Amino acid sequence: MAFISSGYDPKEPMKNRVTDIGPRKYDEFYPPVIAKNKGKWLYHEILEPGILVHVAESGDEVYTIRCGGARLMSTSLIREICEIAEKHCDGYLRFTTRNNIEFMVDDKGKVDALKKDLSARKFAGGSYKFPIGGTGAGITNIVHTQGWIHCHTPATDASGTVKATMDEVFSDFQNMRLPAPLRISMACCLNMCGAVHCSDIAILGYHRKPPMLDHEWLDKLCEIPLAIAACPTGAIKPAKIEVKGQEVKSVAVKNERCMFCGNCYTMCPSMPLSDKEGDGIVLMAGGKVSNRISMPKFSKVVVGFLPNNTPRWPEMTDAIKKMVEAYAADARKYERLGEWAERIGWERFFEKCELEFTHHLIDDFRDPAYYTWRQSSQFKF
Amino acid sequence: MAFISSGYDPKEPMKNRVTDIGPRKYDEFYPPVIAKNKGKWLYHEILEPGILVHVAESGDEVYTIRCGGARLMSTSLIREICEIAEKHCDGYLRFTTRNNIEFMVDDKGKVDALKKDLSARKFAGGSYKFPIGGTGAGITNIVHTQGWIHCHTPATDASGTVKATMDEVFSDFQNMRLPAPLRISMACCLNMCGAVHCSDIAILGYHRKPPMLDHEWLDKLCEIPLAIAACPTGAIKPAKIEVKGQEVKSVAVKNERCMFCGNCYTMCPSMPLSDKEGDGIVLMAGGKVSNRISMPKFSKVVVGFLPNNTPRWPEMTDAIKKMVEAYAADARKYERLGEWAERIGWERFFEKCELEFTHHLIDDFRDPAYYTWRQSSQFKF
Amino acid sequence: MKHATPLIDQLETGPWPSFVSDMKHQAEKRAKNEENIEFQIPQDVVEDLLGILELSFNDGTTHWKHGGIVGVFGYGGGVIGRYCDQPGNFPGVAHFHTMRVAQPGGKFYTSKYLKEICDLWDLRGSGITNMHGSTGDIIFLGTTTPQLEEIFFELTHNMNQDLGGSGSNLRTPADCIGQARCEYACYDTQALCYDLTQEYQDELHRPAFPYKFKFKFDGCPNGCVASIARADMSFIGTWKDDIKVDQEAVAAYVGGEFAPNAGAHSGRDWGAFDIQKEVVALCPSECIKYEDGKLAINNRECVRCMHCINVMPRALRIGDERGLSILAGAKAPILDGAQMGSLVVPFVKAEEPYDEIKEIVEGIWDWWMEEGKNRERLGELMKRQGLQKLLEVLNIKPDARHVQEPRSNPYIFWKEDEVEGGWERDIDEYRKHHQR
Amino acid sequence: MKHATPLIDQLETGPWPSFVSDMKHQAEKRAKNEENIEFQIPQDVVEDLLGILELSFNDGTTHWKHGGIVGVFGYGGGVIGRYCDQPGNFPGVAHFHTMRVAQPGGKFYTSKYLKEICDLWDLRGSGITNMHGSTGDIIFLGTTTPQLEEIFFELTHNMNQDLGGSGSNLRTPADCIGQARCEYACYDTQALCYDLTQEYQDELHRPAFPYKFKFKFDGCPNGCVASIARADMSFIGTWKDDIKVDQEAVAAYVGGEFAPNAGAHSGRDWGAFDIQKEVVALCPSECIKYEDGKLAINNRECVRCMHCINVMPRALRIGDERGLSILAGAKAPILDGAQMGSLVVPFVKAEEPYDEIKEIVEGIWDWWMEEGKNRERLGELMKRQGLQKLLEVLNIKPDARHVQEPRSNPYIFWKEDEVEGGWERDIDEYRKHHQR
Ligand code: SRM
Ligand code: SRM
Ligand code: SRM
Ligand code: SRM
Ligand code: SF4
Ligand code: SF4
Ligand code: SF4
Ligand code: SF4
Ligand code: SF4
Ligand code: SF4
Ligand code: SF4
Ligand code: SF4
Repeated sequence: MAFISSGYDPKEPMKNRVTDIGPRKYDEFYPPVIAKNKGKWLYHEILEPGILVHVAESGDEVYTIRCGGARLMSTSLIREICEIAEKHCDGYLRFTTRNNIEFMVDDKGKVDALKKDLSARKFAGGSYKFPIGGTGAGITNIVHTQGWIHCHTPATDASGTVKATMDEVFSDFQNMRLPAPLRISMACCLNMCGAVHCSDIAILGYHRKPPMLDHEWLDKLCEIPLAIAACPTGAIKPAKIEVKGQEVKSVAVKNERCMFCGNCYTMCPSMPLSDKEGDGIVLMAGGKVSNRISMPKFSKVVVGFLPNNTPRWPEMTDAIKKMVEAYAADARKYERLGEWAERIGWERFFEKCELEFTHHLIDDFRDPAYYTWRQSSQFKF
Repeated sequence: MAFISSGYDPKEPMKNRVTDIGPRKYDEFYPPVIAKNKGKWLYHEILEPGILVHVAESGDEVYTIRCGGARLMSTSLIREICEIAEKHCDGYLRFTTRNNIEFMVDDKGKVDALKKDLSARKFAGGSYKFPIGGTGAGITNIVHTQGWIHCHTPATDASGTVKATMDEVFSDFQNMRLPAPLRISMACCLNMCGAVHCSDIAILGYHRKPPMLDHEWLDKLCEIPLAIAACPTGAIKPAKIEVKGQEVKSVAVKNERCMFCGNCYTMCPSMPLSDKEGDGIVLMAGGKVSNRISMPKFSKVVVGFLPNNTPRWPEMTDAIKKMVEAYAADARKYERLGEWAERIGWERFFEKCELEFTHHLIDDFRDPAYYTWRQSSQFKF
Repeated sequence: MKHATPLIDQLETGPWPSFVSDMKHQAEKRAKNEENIEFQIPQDVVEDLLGILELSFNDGTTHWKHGGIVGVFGYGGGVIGRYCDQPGNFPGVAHFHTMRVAQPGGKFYTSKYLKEICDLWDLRGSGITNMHGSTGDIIFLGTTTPQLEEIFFELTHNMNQDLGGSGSNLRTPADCIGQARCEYACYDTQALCYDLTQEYQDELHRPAFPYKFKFKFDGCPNGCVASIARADMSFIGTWKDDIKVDQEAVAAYVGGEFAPNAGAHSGRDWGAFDIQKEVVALCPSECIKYEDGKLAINNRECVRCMHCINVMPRALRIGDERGLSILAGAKAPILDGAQMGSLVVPFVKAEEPYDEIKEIVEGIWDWWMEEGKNRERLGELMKRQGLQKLLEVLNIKPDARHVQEPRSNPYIFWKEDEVEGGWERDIDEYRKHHQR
Repeated sequence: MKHATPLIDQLETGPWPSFVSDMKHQAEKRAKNEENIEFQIPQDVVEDLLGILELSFNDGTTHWKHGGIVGVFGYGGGVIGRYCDQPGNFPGVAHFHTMRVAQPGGKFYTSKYLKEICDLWDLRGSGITNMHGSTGDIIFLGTTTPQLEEIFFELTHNMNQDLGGSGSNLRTPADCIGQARCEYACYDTQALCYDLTQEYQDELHRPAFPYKFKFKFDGCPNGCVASIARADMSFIGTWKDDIKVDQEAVAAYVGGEFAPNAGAHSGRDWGAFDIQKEVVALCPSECIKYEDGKLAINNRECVRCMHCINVMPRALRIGDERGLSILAGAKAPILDGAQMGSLVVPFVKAEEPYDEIKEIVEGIWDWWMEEGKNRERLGELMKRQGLQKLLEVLNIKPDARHVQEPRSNPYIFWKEDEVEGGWERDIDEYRKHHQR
């Protein structure tokens, strides 16, 4: 089709150029009830899963209906969201920090129609478009990353693992039976876009094979010193290699020192790691971000590896389900998953979740590893 | 005086040689009541500070009187101990793991005379020879090291700091008013003979000046590679130096990288550190060894430096006294000093103990340092 | 559909919204093109995207290559280049760059704005987005190089909208909903987020840093934007004075009139609310008493963890002397292990024009730009040079609040000027009193 | 006195036993020599020792030099050489070596034995000792080189007594008093300590290790010999079955008949014993209940911390299925920071001839001697190669009890044989599906 110019003139890029204007200002988009009562909210209540009311000093109320969403979203779906917002909410809406969609109305009377409308909408394949839930002591949306849909370093898919998991724990998205909120997060490689390292349960893509070396191209496509410097364990050394009778500059990798972080590949496309059998999932658990009761905690590795059994990763969802159920059955009210594991002891955590403890879960990375070993005669048989 | 031979013949060292016989066997030295009831003790009671009774299944009892002792001890004093043991205890006695002396009798009737005898004995200077105490929730003897009396690396004296401290906290040696046992330990350099790193309060000798370099002698008296390898921070490099017009092999020290550990001096006598103004005391607190309630803990540095103000180290004893009193006043029954500090928060610890927090107390040694910083918005104003 | 996708089709089942259904619907819509859009990139882009995803589901590897340098003139960020490694089979996604569109504070939108966004993106891109990226931006997922400047021009000229960050820049700052709809907010997260974003537009668009840098703004210690886990600087609301207590409302909770924790636990019968067990006993600093029907908080000992307030929002309210704590250095695990933010400024007021806060931001940047190595995050520099170094640079008096516990190793690196008599000594003088 | 000692004289005052008074008395006694001993080292040795100590109190530095290699024939340890750096002013201590005399288990003595020791040391040394050294030995403090063999000869021939360890050897093992006089002991610390000491005499006397190595034996988790802080291998007694409860005695505690914690807190009025507060609430695993006058322990959850037993020794007793836990790697801070022992063997029975325990000891040594660098402690090797390596070497199945918490970084060093398909891959094959 024909090229449509926006008005931009490549020959004079600076002409009329507008830069550094930043995002749109937040208050342009506030619904009136928010604009009016900002900073003057008195309290809130979760009326049912996914439905909140906030009450202001003025007596005003705002009702929020929170819906799950696959954050990988087409413009068609966004247009449908806009249509709903226009129909019920004067055209206002927001997204949460965990990629849920929030529709707000200023009157209790408007809630039911909105609720009914949202619940009725389904995709052709049968899944909900706008499942209501994600509040309180339940499981909300999974924050995640790109995976096979866009990134060059993933060890698994993001949207796929998330869909598989959310289907499995869906009832907890629409319920609040857990002892506390349970946050699941997903990152498709160690770069951990999304910082899943402080999540109740974290799904992490992980490689297990050292990089392949595309010697013929390495020096042409990469800055060898940068590739060498990228390796946190110093596993990469410069090397001269014979390729098709010609000596070329390249690198050698000491495979036993490799921890498969992929940082070299980020710096050098001639060192790919990806592999069907090598790549898969690490599960972590027990992290949290809030300062509530206990301080924030890092997640701990609880399953060293699970294969990429597409399209549904059954081993992964099974292990997650076990954790969720053991936690639901055993933890105390208000107790986050990590607080529970620490209270009962990690030896009991593995037992109750029916997960196997393997040597891979013992920290051996640098000096701090030592502090995770058990320096006490206190333990449970 | 004339040389008296033991029978050893330096020309034939192997003649009649007896080796590898180990220590005397423990049961040769058990008092009869111990030998009889070993492994069959039912319970014990602390009758008064320093006096314990243990009751056996057989109904037998053993009464123990524990006395403090400077572990730096002359044969005269040991002979006096023997004399007491013979007079009251059939010649049996023992030492505790913290260098106290224990006299045991098998009959309550024998306790009073022994007690009176011990309490009456004093040194010429007026101090007790055998103060009774050191049990229960009080302060017992200070385990310590050699200091200026024998070692080549100390940054302070051991027996002197201990005497100064025990005089100051003496009433707590003879009382059990504290919330839990409070263990003070002393080590005269970072080698920490005695492992003071897990003590309620630790007195530690510390240098603060990098080694001097005796270039003229260095290569003659030391193995330069060993000296270089000894440095944990890699501060030492080989160097050629001109001394009196002659080039000699020696080393250079990057002073800013030095943490004054003295390990180089251990390996090389031509790198002395000791200095009147540089050397002094670090105080640590909050460690413990027992697995009771909480797991063992490392002590933390709470005073970065105090000078060697001989003969009584008043700044040091003052800081110790403040900690003891704040702890006594504020901690709960059974709570060790470190448990208390953690419960109230270290910010309160410094406040209540009237100690100043300085930048020196923030960990900056290697990766684990990071985990000691505050990764939370939880703190007290 | 151009490609058979039996594996990912399986992801159309199940209750959770299916991105596959959504994309297939989008692909169909593009194919039909009922609105007669003059698509500026291949019409079958979504079909090829589905196809390449199916391929990955089959062979367990990604089919995207490194980006190369693409972007808009004068900016060092906002665009992530991307090419597929099977352009022959999937020409629609041969070039498939993303653009990061800076989201508004609190992620509030009008449908008007969003539809403009959709119009632009249907015309010039794949029509697929991430709502939102992990940092917070709207992600335009997939377009070709020639479209980048066109999109930027339309965004800035027609929509008053800029790109977000990428590269060794300040990244798009993000905030929790805060005062807009939350009674716990201790400062106006949106106002501060916006102010700093505007103040530092240059840092956001032109790479001058050793590596990426992120700001996140949590209105209170509940941490709803997870700043402590994923921002080089986390701004976490807090207060200094007393929690406000409404004893009547406390009684209403105790009496069962109000649901504890605003009803967050209503999916199970946890029994009657037990204020002793659920509030008093769980306070981490044990500073709450409930006696004779009255709740008393020893505020001096409170660590502002939010628990009691979360449980009884109608009875307890944050204090009035409000501000925020600044923590620094959070980051993902590469290279040395993940870090959470470490407390640097226990308390600062958040009042326009935020000069005190900007001074801290700039102090941190000056240090990091001076001392940071290439690709060294602030947290890594802090690890390498020490928290006390940062405090020194910022002229902040170190304080026990900066640490969870004091050091347990005594390896203090004294400086020469801290030690009486300095370090220079004369070995010959020493030897007079200490023979070899 | 030969030297004026005004500074240290000040340490004669105060209630605590004065080592200065003791040494001055000893100096006088030697000077008088009423028993006409033919002192084999200078008669005024103690006077010079006091003099040199006064010098250090004055100038704030030590006056002792490195040792050099002195010892007894065939042994690589047991003697620490020492020379003073002012031999002119203090000739009595010009040579001033220490000898380490291995202490008996539990440090029980008869006066007969101690007097023999004193006789020997008055004749051939300074008459000054450490009772005891930090490792546990009796320390003979100060003699000359020619006396070393003489003392050794007399010890071994006349006193059936050997030297202790020093150097890169097994060091003199030490134990708590244990079953000899303690109701908490879960195994016979003296028996095991003695057995291993005798078994490993060669390792104790002849340096074959990378560095020093220490055993310590605690009869129970109270840790009275502090093994977890200062032994390369700590043997800590524990049990597997149930704590034995005598409900009548519990009632006696509750009723105030028995003093809690055996009277250890009697120096203050802590009020009446509150079993709920003092026992139930303090149990770290919250596994105790006290209801209707009965104490119930959920033993499966007990972590055997000893607290409840310590508080009520007449009511609670350790279980019957006894043994010990082995922890490895404790050490002082040089070089890398102090370490406590890490759990390696959760439970092993302590029954003669202790074969299972010896197998573990030897497995550890084999590994350390193979892999340890010069002057690398076991704990440092464990840090360098990882706990799982040690477990692998010992053929111990890793178990969640080995860790306080699982790793929080995901940096797992997979081995090639653990990964399906191995590591070798063909880049050309890969490029068929992934173009450059
Ligand atoms: C909407 C949202 C903020 C936003 O700007 O978008 C939000 C909104 C609220 N949060 Fe949150 N939180 C939001 C993400 C978070 C996050 C971030 C995350 O998960 O990535 C956290 C940190 C989680 C963690 O610790 O790992 C978070 C930890 C909390 C907590 C502490 C919970 C705890 O037990 O530790 C509270 C307090 C509570 O639940 O009572 C809280 C409380 C609240 C309240 C009750 C605040 C209020 O008075 O309005 C809001 C409704 C809670 C609910 O949904 O049950 N919010 N909240 C986010 C909704 C995400 C979603 O779609 O599910
Ligand atoms: C005699 C001695 C063992 C020996 O082989 O010599 C010993 C003997 C007893 N200890 Fe101990 N402990 C001895 C050093 C230790 C040490 C080691 C140390 O301090 O270096 C510890 C570890 C301290 C630490 O954690 O830092 C130690 C931690 C305990 C504990 C745990 C205390 C706590 O609150 O954490 C108990 C239990 C108790 O006190 O109820 C205990 C209990 C006992 C009992 C009650 C055991 C018994 O039933 O006989 C003994 C009398 C206690 C008393 O004196 O109050 N013993 N005890 C040691 C006396 C040292 C001294 O002269 O003062
Ligand atoms: C798009 C996004 C993921 C997503 O699906 O949402 C993303 C995508 C990428 N991130 Fe990220 N990061 C994204 C948020 C994050 C976050 C989360 C956050 O900002 O809150 C983190 C963790 C927090 C942090 O900054 O530490 C994150 C930590 C990384 C890292 C590791 C940095 C580190 O210091 O450890 C890398 C590696 C790098 O920089 O080379 C990385 C690198 C990348 C690259 C550019 C891959 C690369 O190596 O060049 C990814 C491009 C993917 C693609 O082609 O689409 N990304 N990245 C997120 C940005 C969207 C947005 O602007 O809203
Ligand atoms: C005599 C004694 C101190 C005392 O006054 O009691 C002692 C004295 C010395 N120790 Fe020690 N250590 C003594 C128990 C300890 C202990 C405590 C223990 O064994 O329970 C430790 C801490 C535990 C440990 O082993 O880690 C200890 C950790 C050290 C270290 C640091 C080792 C490390 O790995 O961190 C050194 C440095 C070295 O080996 O070079 C050291 C070195 C030394 C040297 C040999 C000095 C040297 O660098 O050559 C000291 C000789 C002093 C002298 O001239 O008298 N000493 N040393 C203790 C031995 C007496 C005995 O046999 O009973
Ligand atoms: S986590 Fe890794 S693979 Fe996933 S989007 Fe981020 S950089 Fe790409
Ligand atoms: S994957 Fe990571 S550890 Fe392995 S060689 Fe590359 S940079 Fe080094
Ligand atoms: S602590 Fe240091 S100075 Fe003191 S005896 Fe041990 S090695 Fe010597
Ligand atoms: S004192 Fe320690 S840190 Fe300083 S140079 Fe010597 S070995 Fe290195
Ligand atoms: S962080 Fe605090 S202020 Fe912000 S939305 Fe969450 S609860 Fe409200
Ligand atoms: S906010 Fe937290 S610390 Fe403060 S009183 Fe409430 S529960 Fe306690
Ligand atoms: S460690 Fe245990 S067994 Fe040994 S003396 Fe102490 S309390 Fe008794
Ligand atoms: S020994 Fe400790 S853990 Fe076990 S029941 Fe008693 S107090 Fe609880």
